[in-house]
Amino acid sequence: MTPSLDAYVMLSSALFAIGFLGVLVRRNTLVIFMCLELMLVAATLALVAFSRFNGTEDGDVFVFFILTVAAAEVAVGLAIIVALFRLRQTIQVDRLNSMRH
Amino acid sequence: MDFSTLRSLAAGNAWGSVWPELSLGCLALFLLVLETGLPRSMHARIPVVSIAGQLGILGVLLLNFDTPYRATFNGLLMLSPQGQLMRVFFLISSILVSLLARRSLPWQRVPRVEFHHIVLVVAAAMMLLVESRNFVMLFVALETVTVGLYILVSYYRSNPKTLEAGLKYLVMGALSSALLLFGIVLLYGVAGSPALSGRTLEAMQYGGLRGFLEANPDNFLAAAGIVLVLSGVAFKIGAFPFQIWIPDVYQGAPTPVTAFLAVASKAAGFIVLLVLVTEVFAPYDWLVGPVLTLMAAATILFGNLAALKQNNVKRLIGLSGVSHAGFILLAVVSVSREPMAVGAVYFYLYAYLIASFAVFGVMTVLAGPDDSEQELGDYAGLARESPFLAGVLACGLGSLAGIPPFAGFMAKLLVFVIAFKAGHFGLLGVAVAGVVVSVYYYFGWIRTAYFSDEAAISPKTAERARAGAGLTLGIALAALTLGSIVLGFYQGPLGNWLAGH
Amino acid sequence: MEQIAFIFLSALTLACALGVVLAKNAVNGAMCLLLCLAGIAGLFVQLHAYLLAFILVLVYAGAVVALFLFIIMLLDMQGGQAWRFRPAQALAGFAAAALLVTGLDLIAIRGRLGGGPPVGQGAGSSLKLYAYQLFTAYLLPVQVMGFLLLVAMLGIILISRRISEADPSK
Amino acid sequence: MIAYFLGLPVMVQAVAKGLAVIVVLFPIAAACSMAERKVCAWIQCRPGPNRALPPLFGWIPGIGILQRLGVFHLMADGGKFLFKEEPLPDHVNKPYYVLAPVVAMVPAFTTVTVVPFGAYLGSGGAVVPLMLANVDVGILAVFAVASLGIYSLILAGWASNSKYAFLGGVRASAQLISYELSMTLAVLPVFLWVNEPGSAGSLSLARVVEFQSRPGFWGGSWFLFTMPVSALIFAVALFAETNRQPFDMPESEADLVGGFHTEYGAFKWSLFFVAEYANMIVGSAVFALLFLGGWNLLPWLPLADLLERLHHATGSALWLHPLVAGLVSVAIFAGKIFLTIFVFMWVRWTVPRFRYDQVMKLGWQKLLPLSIANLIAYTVGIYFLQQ
Amino acid sequence: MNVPLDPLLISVAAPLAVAVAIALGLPKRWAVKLAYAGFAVPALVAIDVWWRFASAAKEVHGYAFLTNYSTGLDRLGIGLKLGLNGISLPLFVLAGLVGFAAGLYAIQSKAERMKTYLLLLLVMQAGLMGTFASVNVFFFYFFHELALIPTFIMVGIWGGRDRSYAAMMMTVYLTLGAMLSLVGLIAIYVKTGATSFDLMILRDALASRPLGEVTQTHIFGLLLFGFGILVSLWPFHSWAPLGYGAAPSSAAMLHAGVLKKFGLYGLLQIALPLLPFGAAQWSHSLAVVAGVGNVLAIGLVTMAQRDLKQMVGYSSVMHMGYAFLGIAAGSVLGAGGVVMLMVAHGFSVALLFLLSTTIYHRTHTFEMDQMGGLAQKAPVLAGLFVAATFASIGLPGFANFWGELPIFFALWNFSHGLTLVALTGTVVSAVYGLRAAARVFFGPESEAFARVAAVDPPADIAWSERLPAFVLVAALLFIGFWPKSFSDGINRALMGEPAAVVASR
Amino acid sequence: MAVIPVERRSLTLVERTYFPQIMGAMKTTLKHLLGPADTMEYPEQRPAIPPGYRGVPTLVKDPHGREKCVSCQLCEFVCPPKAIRITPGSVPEGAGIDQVEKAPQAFDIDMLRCIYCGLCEEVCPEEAIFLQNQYSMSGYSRAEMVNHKDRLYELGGTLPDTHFKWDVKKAAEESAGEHH
Repeated sequence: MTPSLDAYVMLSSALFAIGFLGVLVRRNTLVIFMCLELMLVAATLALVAFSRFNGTEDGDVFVFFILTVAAAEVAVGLAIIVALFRLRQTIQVDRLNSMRH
Repeated sequence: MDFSTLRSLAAGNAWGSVWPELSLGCLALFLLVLETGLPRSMHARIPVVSIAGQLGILGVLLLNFDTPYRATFNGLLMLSPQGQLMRVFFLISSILVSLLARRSLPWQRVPRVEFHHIVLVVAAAMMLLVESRNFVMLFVALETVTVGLYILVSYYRSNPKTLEAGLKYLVMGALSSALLLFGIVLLYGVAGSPALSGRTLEAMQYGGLRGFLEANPDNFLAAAGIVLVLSGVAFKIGAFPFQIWIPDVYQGAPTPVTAFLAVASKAAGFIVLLVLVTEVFAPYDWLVGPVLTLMAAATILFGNLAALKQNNVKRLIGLSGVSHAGFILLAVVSVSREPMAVGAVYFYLYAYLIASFAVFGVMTVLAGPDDSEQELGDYAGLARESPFLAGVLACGLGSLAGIPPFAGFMAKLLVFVIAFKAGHFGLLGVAVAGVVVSVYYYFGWIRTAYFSDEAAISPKTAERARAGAGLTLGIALAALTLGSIVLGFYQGPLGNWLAGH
Repeated sequence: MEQIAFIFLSALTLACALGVVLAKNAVNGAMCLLLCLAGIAGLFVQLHAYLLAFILVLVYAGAVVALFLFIIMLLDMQGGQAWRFRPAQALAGFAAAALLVTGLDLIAIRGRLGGGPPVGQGAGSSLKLYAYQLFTAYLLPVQVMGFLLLVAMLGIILISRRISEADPSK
Repeated sequence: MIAYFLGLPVMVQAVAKGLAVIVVLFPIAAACSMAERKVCAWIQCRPGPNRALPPLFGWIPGIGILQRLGVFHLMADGGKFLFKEEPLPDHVNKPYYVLAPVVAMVPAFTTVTVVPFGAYLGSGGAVVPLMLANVDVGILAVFAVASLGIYSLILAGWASNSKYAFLGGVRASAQLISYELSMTLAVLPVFLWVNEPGSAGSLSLARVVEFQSRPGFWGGSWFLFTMPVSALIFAVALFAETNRQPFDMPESEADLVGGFHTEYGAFKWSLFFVAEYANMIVGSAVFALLFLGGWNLLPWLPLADLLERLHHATGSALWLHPLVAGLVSVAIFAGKIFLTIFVFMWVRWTVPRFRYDQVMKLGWQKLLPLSIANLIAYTVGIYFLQQ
Repeated sequence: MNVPLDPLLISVAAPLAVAVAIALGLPKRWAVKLAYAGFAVPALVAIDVWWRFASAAKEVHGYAFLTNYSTGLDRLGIGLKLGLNGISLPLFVLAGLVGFAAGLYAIQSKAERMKTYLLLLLVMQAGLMGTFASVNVFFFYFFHELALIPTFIMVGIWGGRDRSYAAMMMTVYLTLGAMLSLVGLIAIYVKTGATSFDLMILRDALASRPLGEVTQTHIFGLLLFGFGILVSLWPFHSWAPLGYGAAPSSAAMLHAGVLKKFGLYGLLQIALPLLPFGAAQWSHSLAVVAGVGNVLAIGLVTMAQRDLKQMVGYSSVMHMGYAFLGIAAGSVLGAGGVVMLMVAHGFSVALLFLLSTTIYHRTHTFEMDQMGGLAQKAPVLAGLFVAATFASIGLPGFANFWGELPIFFALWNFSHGLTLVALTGTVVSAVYGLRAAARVFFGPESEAFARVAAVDPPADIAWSERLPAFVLVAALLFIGFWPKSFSDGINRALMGEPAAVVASR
Repeated sequence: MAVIPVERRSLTLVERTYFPQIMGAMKTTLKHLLGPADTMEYPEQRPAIPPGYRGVPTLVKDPHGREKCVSCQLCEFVCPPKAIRITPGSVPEGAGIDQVEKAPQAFDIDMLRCIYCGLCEEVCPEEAIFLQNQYSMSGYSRAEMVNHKDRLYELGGTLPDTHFKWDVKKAAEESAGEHH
């Protein structure tokens, strides 16, 4: 007995929602990034499930692009974080407010 | 899978049809080659190569402007007159950004060639973005644009504000990408579902999805997907609930990049939105319409009210850009009832391009090394130091405010006409209020530049103002000003196009 | 059998995802993310997307999370800050939680896609099919992706290079 | 018997396979550590460890040779690691500190499952590879799982809460990530060649061997000869990936005491040790499969031919029995692995350690461009070859 | 289409061309010389056109000199269509002459940054000519804004007290008005369904198929408030005295004299003929607001003013009340009176602004308490000022008389009470006008003025100031004595639709 | 001293890959690998001790079995690490060395401190202390590593002493009167 498509979609939306929640509530930029990754991965899970259950192939191909993009995004993000940390000694979002007057 | 189908699939890849993007990419690579190949002393010339190359591409593009509607790359892309128009748009913006960067980069201790390289790549990706008719292509192009912009935003990395802006932009951009992505996934999944009628095997294609949506005009998951996709795009254009990143990022980013973000990135977002709304989500107008309407109203109000109390010019221009996004949204909202709105969006974008770059040009010239700290007060008495810059600034701001004889007026007029035709009276009221409020702060800026006593201008700013824009940038700014005035009353051959073909 | 595996993997995935959000220490968060990814890779295997499962492990688990850990350690955030409740955050959290619950509810109640059996294998199961898709129909995005990676690489080098080394004359 | 095995429930099969791996790999890894000491000694013109002898065993004839080879040292070491007091320093992050050595074992032992270690002749003389899990994505699986090895180093370094360990962990992770790139790129030409158009595309390692067993010049020659640059890059990257000298910056005793395992002792330390050797074994196996023709004895002499000739020469049909064939192939393959491991050790005691910046420079500025150029060259070359 | 010889286009293009030339960096000597031409050409064209109008070939709705230039948006009904009818002609002439006067006055004034000043004034002049020459509603609006922007800038840079605040006030108020009227115009454009901004087409379309009554009421309301704000309809008038008080004299002359008439002109030329029902719906409220608010309340406020320029500013607001009353009356008579009043008021208020600045140059203050007895030192100036005051009160012999009189008659038919109010207003205006003249020129010399005069003995009005003043006075007298020169055309133009208004009531 | 700058020869392309060098090194190590071990298997095989070897310090007796040390304590004085401790005592009756006033009651050399410098041997006027061939000293405790007098003599044994100091002295003493 295989799990149904609904189960996969539910799972991936739950993951997505958890990631979204994390982005909203966490203040540590690194954790925020992780939560963003979680959201992207949730999307890939749904894609693969849809691909398999619907018999369409584009979804699987899309996963490749998503993973690549996610990796690039993380790399750039971490580079910025490190550079910023060098200058400011913090990566807490609420302390990054030099531009509020 | 046998080879003949493969060959036929591969044959769809008509590389010639994306020659502007290709040549931009090659030009970008060529810059890197030059950087490694040439001695250090010659590096200062490389930006010139970049600008000359872009001008060349622009020239060829204008000569070969006419393009029929034609799908290419197996339906990933759609070539169209609008696409050509946007290609020109992005090329002009990238040329201007390169010009501004040539002015601004020497003040910073950062490498220069890479900046131009990234600008070129981003411009090419933007072209692909607006031409794409497939969600995979859309996502890839969009991400290329955003990743490029992440780097450009945080380019002046010795300035913590710039990096902070880059980080904020990155987090927000990634969040919006994720929302967009999940929306796409939901749409893809629903559209391919064998359990539903109108199921399509090409769920990533706009056309296929459209067919499905028409067959199922009230599917819940599809609606959820559409809302997510719309919010993803709304992030990119800075529409209301998703505009929070704008002021900080605009302030922190290098001024040329701010211009790029404000103009080209936003335009790309709008064209994507327009294409989605007209070509894909049309059967869900019951959902898209109200969502966008609310968004437009809130965007106009928020942008203008928030801009009122800003003192930093980049924040000001950023928030005013939010309100412009609202005006364009007004046209997008109307598109389902009034096809002429398409032309209006394009015209508005062009008017916005011309005016914004004029303003950003002046900002760049006056910015100097610490370019995230320009206050309104720094412009006091600009007219006395440099009448030319003050004139350009005034014309740009006038156009942004939507005052005749500038192109901005024409753009707003078209939008209003269309909104009226489409019957969005409430939105129109909001928009009118928005214009009046916006005149207040735009005029406040002009007032500072023109009517203040000369004592207020800081010596350094004054020095930069007297030094002027330099020949090339000066010509560009003059051309922008002229264009903004001429387009205000003479649309010439554009006219028919605007009126809806 | 598959059902049990699915339940196990999804429970693991969800628990670890929550772990990422709630972990006080960023290192714990990263490890949770790693486990979560492993769970998803397992789910991929269940969906017969072996190739994607390995790519996921290779790219995400092998590189991305490692990078995260690396940076966390580099910045030495051992202390870490859990999320303290402040009004604005509480509001955001509440909104997000509400969104989560309603979203899930809605998808559960209204998003029924019909419990049909799997129709196809998906391209992720066969390497060859996958590669053909990438290099014919999706060749253009692949090329664009190349530019994306180039730009990202350049950018990372630029941003993380020490400022003192930047040649002002350049 | 095979049929019986295949008839067992999947879980039991998996457990059995896992146990087999542990039972086989653990001693081999341990033996390698001994071998290392002996090789080191020989290179330094010493006899090496040769003293230990369990009490009361001296009377067995011939045991002296085993004693001279230091076999009992191995046992003594194992016993010592097992029974030594387990230190758990107070300042460490305990869960991760304990977890790290366990994590180190995972990739080492998991990758083995997709590595074929021999072949037997099935019906009709077809060569059937022996492996625990025949997956389509073989090499990808190896790389994917091997890349997880980094976590043990990072965790060990970080959890130890000591600057030596931390620096070691950081160095190790950076090094691993850096060299993974060139390694993957170096392997690509091999698979490009193997997966010629029209063939069933596969990343399986067994297929690479099969390709190298084909008749004809290109088929019969090992990839070591046709792709020396790839082989070189792969080998160098392998050294770096396994943290072997001259790339053992992460644990360089001179400046970091012991790197990431500074704070470890007793059994936990031995796990790292075994994992390192297990990694080496898997790496050598992959190298042998990719570039040294796997279980073929000599270039242009595939296993099937070899057995056929032996059959003709001796007239005994025994050579064609699957079991014998399997044993022969496993022996050949094991020989190659040991040879490769020997080279590892040989290099270790020859070449001095790099400086860390040299390691990074070599990885990013030399190997990576070289492997890219290599890939391009072979892509073009293979294209013209197949025209 | 004889492009180069089209007088209307020339009247717009000439000042613009001079402005562009100055902007491109013409030396000051040449700039000034060229500016004379820039101001003179429109004036000459205006006179020429006026001269030829009666005999010119008329097309539908009484338009003459029609030319059409495509700007690319023909399909949206946007194009540069120039032409004049009986209503626009007087205003066109007004614009030409007042512009000429203001230009002359500006050129001889010793303003700082003369080139920029002239440039802006020239742009303004071009905009004014274009506004009244445009048949296309889009360009009508466009040229108005073109003329408006220099006003803000001129107030901001060359203005007097509170210039920055005044400029801001003006900008926001006038933008609000302009936006409201723009929305109204768009509404007409869309609702008519003719897809054209061409006034002639709009009229044709609406004549055959009028808009619904509710729509008309709404749109007229928009236009009324939009244009009303532009014309300083009470209670949206507060920008006007402030702005005029601060504005440099030439700008004030052009704005108060000509540009402000845009709103009234818009109501007359566009709103009334296109939206007759709407006009009828709004007429009562408009009349009450204008009568009580503008005429009476502002009249009393004007009386309380001590600052000469402010007083002139307020008086102009008050006189606009008459114009509104005339429009509200809704008859050909009233409308014709409004046109005459617009022209007359344009000349007279421009003259008043000019003269008050001239006075200022002699007294160095605008406070009337600190003046007195200037007549002895500057008799010609005194004469001119008294003439201007008489004109503004509406005494016969001056053009204003022919404006106010028909309005009163028309108003009498409309409402007796308001007529009385309006007449009271006349008295009020006579009081403050004459009192001002008396305070400034006659009576004993105030201490302050004596002190000023001792340092800088005031001369009589110089020729450079006299010439523009004479032009204006001449125009006032000419119309005062020969009103038929304009009224014929006005009446012919108004005969069509406003008659329908009357009929519909 | 003149400084002569030496131009470093730039490496050739092949050399820059370091391959020849590495290969050369590998060859060398291989040679050693295959060659015989240079070490000796110690307990079974012992190295030949060369003459003059400085081993463990020991006390010696003369060929007549008499104690040579006179407890002058020069060695204790000169010993750099202060490894020697001597407790002087009177000479027991009947030792056959009546000419001598003192003999060591206790003579300890702490081998944990001894640095095998040989100064004690050098300084000994009576040639009683020698660093001999003994090189292996081991013990299970610190106390064991202190060589007492007995042990020292046990290690030192008797040396073939040809000039019989005590006898010469005795003879001199006996014949002293003859000359007077």
